[in-house]
Amino acid sequence: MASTPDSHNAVVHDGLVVHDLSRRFGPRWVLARVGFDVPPGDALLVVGHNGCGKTTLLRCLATALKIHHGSARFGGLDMWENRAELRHKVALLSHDSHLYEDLSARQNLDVWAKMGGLHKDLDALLERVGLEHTGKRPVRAFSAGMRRRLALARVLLKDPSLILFDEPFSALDPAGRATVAGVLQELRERGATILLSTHHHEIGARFADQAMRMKEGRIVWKGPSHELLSSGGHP
Amino acid sequence: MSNPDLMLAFGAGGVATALLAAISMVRGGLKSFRWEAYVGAFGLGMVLMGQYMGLFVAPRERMMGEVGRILYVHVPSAWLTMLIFTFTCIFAFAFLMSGKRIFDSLVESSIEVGVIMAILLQVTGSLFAKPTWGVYWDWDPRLVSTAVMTLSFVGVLILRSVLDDPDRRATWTSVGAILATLSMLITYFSVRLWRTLHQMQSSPDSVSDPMVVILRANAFAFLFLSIFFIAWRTRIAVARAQADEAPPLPPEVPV
Amino acid sequence: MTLLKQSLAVAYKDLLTEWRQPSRIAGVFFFCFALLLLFAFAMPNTQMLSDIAGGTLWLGLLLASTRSLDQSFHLEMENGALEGMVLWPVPPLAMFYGKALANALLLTLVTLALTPLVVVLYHPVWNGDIPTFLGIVALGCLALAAPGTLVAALSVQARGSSALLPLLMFPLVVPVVVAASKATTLHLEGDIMSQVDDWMRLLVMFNLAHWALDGWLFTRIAEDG
Amino acid sequence: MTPRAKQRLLAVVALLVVFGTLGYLSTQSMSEDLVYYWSPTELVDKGDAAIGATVRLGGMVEQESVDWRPQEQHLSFRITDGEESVQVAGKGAPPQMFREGIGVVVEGKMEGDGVFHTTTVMIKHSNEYQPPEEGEMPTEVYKSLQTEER
Repeated sequence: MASTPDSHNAVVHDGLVVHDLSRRFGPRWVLARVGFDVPPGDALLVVGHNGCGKTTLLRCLATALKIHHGSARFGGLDMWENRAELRHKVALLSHDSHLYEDLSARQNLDVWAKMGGLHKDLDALLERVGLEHTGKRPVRAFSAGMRRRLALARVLLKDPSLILFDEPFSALDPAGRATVAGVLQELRERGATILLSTHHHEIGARFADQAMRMKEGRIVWKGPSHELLSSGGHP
Repeated sequence: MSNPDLMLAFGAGGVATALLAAISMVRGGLKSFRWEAYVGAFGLGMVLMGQYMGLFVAPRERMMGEVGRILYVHVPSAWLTMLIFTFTCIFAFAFLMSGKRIFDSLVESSIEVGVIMAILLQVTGSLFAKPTWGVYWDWDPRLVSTAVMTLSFVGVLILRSVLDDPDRRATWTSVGAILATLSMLITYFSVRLWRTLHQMQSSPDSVSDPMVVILRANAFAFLFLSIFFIAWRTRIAVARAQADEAPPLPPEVPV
Repeated sequence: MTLLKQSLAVAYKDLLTEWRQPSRIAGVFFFCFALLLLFAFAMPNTQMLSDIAGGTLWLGLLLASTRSLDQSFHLEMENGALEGMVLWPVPPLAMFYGKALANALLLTLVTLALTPLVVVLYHPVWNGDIPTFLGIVALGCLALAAPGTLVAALSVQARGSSALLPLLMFPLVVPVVVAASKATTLHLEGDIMSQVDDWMRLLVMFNLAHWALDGWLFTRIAEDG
Repeated sequence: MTPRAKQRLLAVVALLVVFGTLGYLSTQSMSEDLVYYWSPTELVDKGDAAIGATVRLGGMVEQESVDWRPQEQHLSFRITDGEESVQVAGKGAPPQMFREGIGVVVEGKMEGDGVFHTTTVMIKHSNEYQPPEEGEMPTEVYKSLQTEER
């Protein structure tokens, strides 16, 4: 797992292989030479303070941002070159909920399913995230936790094989956290590759065996996640 | 300088030189050779001579009197505006198809020079129109489409100025430039339909008319000056783009 | 075929959003209504009102369209849904054609709602027939929607967007305003020289050029990472 | 198809449609067929049916019929095709080349008072002039003005 800069060519698997990935905004490199890999079906926990580049990393891997240097491959495909194809397989759950405020929970799922040409049992999905009783209420009237759950349901529409979770546990009550944790567990069992960035080390470490810590756009530590726990998040 | 054939050969030679130089600029060569300075000096000389001839040598126009001399600024600026914006559109397409940064710089500089030309065109046009037509403005297709064109390209410049990200700025400027060109063309046809017959007849006249020669001299002078300004402005744009470019990546550190 | 389906899905989404929050489109309607009232004060006499009825309808609609186009993209920006669509992935062409179609439909709706008001307020001569009138309205609204959607997509993502949209859009749609007003006025007065056909042909051509080119241009804006 | 090839194809298709449209528009707005106008005879034949509708009327400006009052910005003249003639009234200055005996096309409405009220006076090249060249240049316009004065 802990690949040295020289050994990246040796990593051959169909999971996520990131090598020397860098991204700048204007003249500032917010990600510099990030390299790691996640075998298919594995999960990786990313921790770090706000502004350390976690979100940018996830957005690069979600093909929302162009990679300025280095590469990221998933399933053997270059993420930026083959973005049209990979976007079907990759899902990002971010601060932006990607929801329409005027539509109800079910309508949101419905329009996203239609736009993607996806067929899913929407009621079952709503039930899975505990939103089956919201009826016709528009998302505008939802609490932050309800929005997060609906955003999660939206991501589940797609059956992604790589999921990027950006702070999925923030702004949630314990019940909400349990729902998200349950979905995470389910996705892992289904064989999805997961990248999870969170401040909640304890919950995150339950799903991911491996972890890495970022600081100022770089990886400063990589190792098994239990080391992260035993050191109180600061190995 | 009174022989039109000589003028033409002169002009064609200048255009060919400028084109060759522009191609070499796009290909990244001749970095240190400031060829546009020579084109500019040449243009400056020609414009001084051309305007002198227009103001003092050319016969006084009978109907419009001395006012008619504005023609030697107005007509060349009209030709050059069209030529420059045509090239803007070509550069914009080239950028969208190739993604090469040099084309973005060319789009930027040619829009700026084109807008200046268009403003010159309209100011001289109004000054020309007042004594001849009796009004500063008329709803003629040429006037309306020129105004619309100027507005569209000014809009593109403003759009460009509010964008921070260089990649986005480049793409959007090109998109705007193509839209502006299209709008200018369709506007011309629609206003023509609106005022179909508003044009005046021409009569076959001798080409050796001294006015034609002076007009041509001025047109080439404007052309060379425009090439100079665009090339110069492009150099500035390229230098700015390089300054915006990424600093070197920080070195690797072992984890 | 999937492109068509996805475009329709995007259009459906936009129309559903408007349906769920009808106050927005009503706002556009009343904005236009207020403009029609104000235009009347600028006219020296009432005879003139009936002469310019067709023109004011389109001018009011043009001004109102900047509001509805702006809104249609603000909804996408609220929770980053525009990026969500790109990553979903909804092809940029489907995004453009879907949104443009929805915008055209909404504009047509506003125009049809305004027409009776124009008739009541401006007393235009009405010698035209309804199908031709509807044809002019549909062509004009489609022609406003295509470049309008593209320009709204540009302006909403830039700083100072509220001023940018009209600045970029108005020069683009000068031919639409000329052709649609001319066609409407001539048709209402009774087009005994059949000049309306030429204006409608111009609208068709404008639509063809913009619906073809703007889709491609939109893919270029949506593709920058 | 690779995304790049798809992009290129899309651009080519879009450009073809645009060029086709512009080409068509240019031939359309240049062609003479499109310039519909009625002669005074045709307008008079229509009688009351023509009243209130915007039409284009073409013909020669009748000799000694022009009355231009600059203070009131009022222009009136008669248009004739040799058989019938129609009284025309307009506001604003006539075009520079306007004179008696020249071909004009006016756009406007026949009112109930039997006067054609125009908003637009356009000079039409009559037969004694050659038609303009395609892509007529301002220079030539200038020259023609000059020749006329001689």
